[in-house]
Amino acid sequence: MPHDWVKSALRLMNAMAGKTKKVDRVPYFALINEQMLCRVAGVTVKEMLSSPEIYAKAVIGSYEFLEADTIQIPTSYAGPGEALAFAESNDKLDTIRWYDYKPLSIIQGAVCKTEEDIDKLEIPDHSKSSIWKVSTEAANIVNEKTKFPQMFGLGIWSVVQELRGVQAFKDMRKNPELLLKLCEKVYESQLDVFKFWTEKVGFSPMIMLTGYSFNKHMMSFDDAMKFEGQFIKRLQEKTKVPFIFHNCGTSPYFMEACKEIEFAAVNGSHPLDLDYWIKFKESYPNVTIMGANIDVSREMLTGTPQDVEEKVRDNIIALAPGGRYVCSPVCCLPWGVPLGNIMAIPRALEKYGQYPLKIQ
Amino acid sequence: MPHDWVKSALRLMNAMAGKTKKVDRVPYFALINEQMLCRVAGVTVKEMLSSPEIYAKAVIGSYEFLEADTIQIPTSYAGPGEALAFAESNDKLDTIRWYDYKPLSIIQGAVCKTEEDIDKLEIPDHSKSSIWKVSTEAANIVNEKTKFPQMFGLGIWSVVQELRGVQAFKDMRKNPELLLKLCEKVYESQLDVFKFWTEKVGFSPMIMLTGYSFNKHMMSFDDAMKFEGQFIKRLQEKTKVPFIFHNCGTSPYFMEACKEIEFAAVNGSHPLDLDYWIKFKESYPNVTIMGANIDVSREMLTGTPQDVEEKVRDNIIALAPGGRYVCSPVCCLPWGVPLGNIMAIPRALEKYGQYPLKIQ
Amino acid sequence: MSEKDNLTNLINVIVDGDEIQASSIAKKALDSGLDYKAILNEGIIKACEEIGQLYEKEEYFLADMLISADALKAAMKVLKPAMEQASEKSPGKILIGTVEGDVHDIGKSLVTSLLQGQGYDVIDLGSEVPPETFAQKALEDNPDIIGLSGLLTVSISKMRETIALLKEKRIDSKIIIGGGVVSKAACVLIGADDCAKDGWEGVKKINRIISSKGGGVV
Amino acid sequence: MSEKDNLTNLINVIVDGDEIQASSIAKKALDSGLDYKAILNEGIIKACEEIGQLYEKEEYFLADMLISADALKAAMKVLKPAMEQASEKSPGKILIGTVEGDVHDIGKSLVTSLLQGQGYDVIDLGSEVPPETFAQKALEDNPDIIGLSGLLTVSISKMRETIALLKEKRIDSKIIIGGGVVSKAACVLIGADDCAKDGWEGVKKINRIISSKGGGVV
Repeated sequence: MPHDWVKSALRLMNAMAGKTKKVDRVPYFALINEQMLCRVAGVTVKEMLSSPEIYAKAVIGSYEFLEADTIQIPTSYAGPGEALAFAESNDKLDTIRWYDYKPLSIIQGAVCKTEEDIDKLEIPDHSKSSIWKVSTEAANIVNEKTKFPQMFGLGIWSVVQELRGVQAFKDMRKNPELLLKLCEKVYESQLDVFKFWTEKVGFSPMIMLTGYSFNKHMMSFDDAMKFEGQFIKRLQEKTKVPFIFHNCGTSPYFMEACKEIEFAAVNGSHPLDLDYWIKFKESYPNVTIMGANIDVSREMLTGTPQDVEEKVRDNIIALAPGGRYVCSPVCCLPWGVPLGNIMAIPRALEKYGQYPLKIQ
Repeated sequence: MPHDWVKSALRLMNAMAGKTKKVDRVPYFALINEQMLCRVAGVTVKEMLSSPEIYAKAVIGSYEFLEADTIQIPTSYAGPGEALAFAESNDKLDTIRWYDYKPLSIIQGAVCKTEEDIDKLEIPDHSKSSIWKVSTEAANIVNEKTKFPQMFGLGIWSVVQELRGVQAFKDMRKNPELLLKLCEKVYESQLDVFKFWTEKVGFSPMIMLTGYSFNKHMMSFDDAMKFEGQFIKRLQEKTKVPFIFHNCGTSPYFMEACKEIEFAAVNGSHPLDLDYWIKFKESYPNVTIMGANIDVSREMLTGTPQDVEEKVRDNIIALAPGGRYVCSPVCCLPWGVPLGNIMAIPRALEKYGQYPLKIQ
Repeated sequence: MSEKDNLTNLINVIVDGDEIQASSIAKKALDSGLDYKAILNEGIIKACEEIGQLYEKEEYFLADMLISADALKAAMKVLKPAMEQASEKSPGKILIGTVEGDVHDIGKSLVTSLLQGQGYDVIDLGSEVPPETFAQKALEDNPDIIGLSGLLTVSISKMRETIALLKEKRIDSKIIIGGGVVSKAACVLIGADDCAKDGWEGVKKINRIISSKGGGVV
Repeated sequence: MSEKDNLTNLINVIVDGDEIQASSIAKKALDSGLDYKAILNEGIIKACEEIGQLYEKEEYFLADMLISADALKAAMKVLKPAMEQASEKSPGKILIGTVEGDVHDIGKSLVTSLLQGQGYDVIDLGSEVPPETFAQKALEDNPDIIGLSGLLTVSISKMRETIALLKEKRIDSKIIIGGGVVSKAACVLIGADDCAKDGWEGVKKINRIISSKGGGVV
């Protein structure tokens, strides 16, 4: 049976709007990165990124195989891909690492080692960036074949950390102005790549924002607001689309961030138990929870399909009433997680996630 | 629903005996190698081979996920693993190549470069071979957990070619006695590893014999008989179990071989079309056909799930009447083949493969 | 200034992350005839404890700890010659690195700095370290503890592979894995002795393991 | 012996795979004043064609072809100095190798020997050749044809990756993939110009491509 992407899009939209009467079951948001595409489509990362057609085919095949209700290409996110674009446009190709079956990445801190590197850092010309070329072309193919609107992703701290590495944290205390200068350049570049994406692929109905600094293990909430939050607000003013706030750190500032910045949804969970999310739902009834506590490095990694099924059921009982809950394992589905456990998620959604909910 | 391995074993056994009244549907024989285990279980080859528990878990999880009716560990075959054991016991560890997500192998021809290498070649002590230790222990765990009898695999030419490389073919004309000496040593080692396996894991109900020399692109049929066939006959006398004859070459000598050697089944197909197999079934009605013409490097690699489904249906129509047909893609399921196409096989078997057959 | 004042000062400047002052006050303390052991135990180690307490009270964050760790290292550098003269052994030898296929090293940097700042002998293999390198270095240096760091979820696989190789080579150093991705369940699964979700937890656990082995921070 | 007898003899010993005789008869023919072009076209190339015919009639198999190819190469070696003196160009330049992650090289060995035996300039990169090496060598040597060989089904992936890189670098050599695993469908999928299921088919197709380019066996 071919996958009905229009149905998936409506399921997601209505669930996020809390219109459970119009939703047949809890939607499934899968954050699939290059590794999972490699596993399902059987291609190498280089193969995928060598051709928009191969890339798009791998993406469509994988999302349909995994029975997800969302589809996006992993590099439609200005995180590591942006760091690569910076490396490309600043003649630091030697900082890039390729792997057969893992996302490519750059050596942390190698692009902006010195103060001078930051001063001289060029904003990438995204129309010349090889990674953005293949990403936008692949997204266009996915768009055309599925009619599922292609979502774009932004993030400030993710890129800052890739470019400046551990030094970024020291700058925070020793030279905050320098660090803010880097943040500002990353912000500019994010706006530019968003513009480029919009021109090439079309309007992104939502933006997935990876607020990686919003995590207690990274920094204080005040610092997160200073070095990322203020830029998020500016991004929102410029892009004017709803933001999904993503963080898969171990102690994310979800509640705190939602007080300061308006988000349509939060996506994250790593170590947070259901009580946190129940409280979150009470505090922010209009913010959709995507993910809750199905943890890729715990039950999905070490448990059985039955364990995963139970976890999905518990999440549904706690969070699905009234809608505004989207099931999603957190974070990306990595090597080590057996496919049997991954496929247990759509199975469990069919079993327990039908609206009106039978289990509560 | 947990996989019923006893049901699978009976399905296979009865189909191979032609007792279709006792078979619910065409059985599915999947030849899964390390790559596929990596994809489904999400582990690296080194990880798997570092622990019998991890290995067995990956094997069981993968075969159950793929809904196969057979289960065996890929290194329960004295092919490349035997070449490794030779490399180990002859202090040629530097000829071994490890890959993250591919079977490990040795550089062809590097172990027996010279005539002296052949003279001095030591038969491995299989109780000391690391690959055979982990393989037998993992097979034992699989045996215990599934109760599915663990099948062993043998082959002469496969090992000869790994050890001697391209030179083996030149020996055939220039120094056949030397080549036969090597074949004899490989034969001895095959018997020894079979004995070791039987002691550790138990009786193998059938043997998968990879007669790689029985392929027109490799050599003449007479040469195949001389350098592999005569040893196969001797292996049969010693092991006294039914043999499945495996060959995934482009022009295999299936008909010719079955005239000379008794096989319970043939497993192969690469480029052969259905007419060849229909004729084979007429000529050898008691020899089970495993595989026919579902080709991993054609429709499975480049087609859609629908293409695969049609191929399975065509195979069933042509070969399943009267039983003695086991569905199997040929050969190992590699990278490049999307999981969606692989999973189309069990789907199609449920749809078209029910006995009594509805499509004919 | 009294001995005690000197050490209180040392603690303060380390906690404040003032490298230059930390070095100069430690030097002054040594010159004033204070025993290096007193400076170490009553100054440096106390400072490290205080940094940790501030982190746990959420008054200090990664940025602050990294800077304090630099000051810690600066003070320790001053003590090193005196310690070596007295043939003082380091409290323990730690081999640390980010596993193959992972380039992230912020957590590892913190752990390395804090351990070095406490006088540990730390061999930092950097990032993208293959299993074979861990095994080879472990055989050469016989560390008390091997720390495997990784941020990416893919790294769990590589940690498991690395640990399997270490065990195959009969390396009996304690193995501790660290990074946002690790969980107790993953730790058990891959055969590590312990795990730490962040750098400070890693440092605490390493101190604990070394103490229980009879060594430990002097 | 007549000129014709000499050449017939040469063909016979090459087909029989007698390296020593092939070398000595070729030398005798040259010494007797026969033009190298005649020896090449009426002897060596004819012998190669006969080997191929025998293979196609299933009288010859891989073993026989490998040995004949060695004799072919031995005769060619004798002609080389004369050809170089006459500034005779090789019919074509071929870059060949087994792709990364694949150690199999029997098919590739046959192709290399048969091509060298026909006077081609063959750069054999060996087995386990990474995409980057193919690209780099192709840029350096500007071959007419690049041959990617592989036995394992996994190699399709690596062939596709290699071809993508060659195209990215705007290398316009014809690309031919070879090995038991390749099919016309796979060939189209990965963007190769042609494919060959065995060594002899590879040699034939290479000859055909070179002829159509106006070069070809002299």
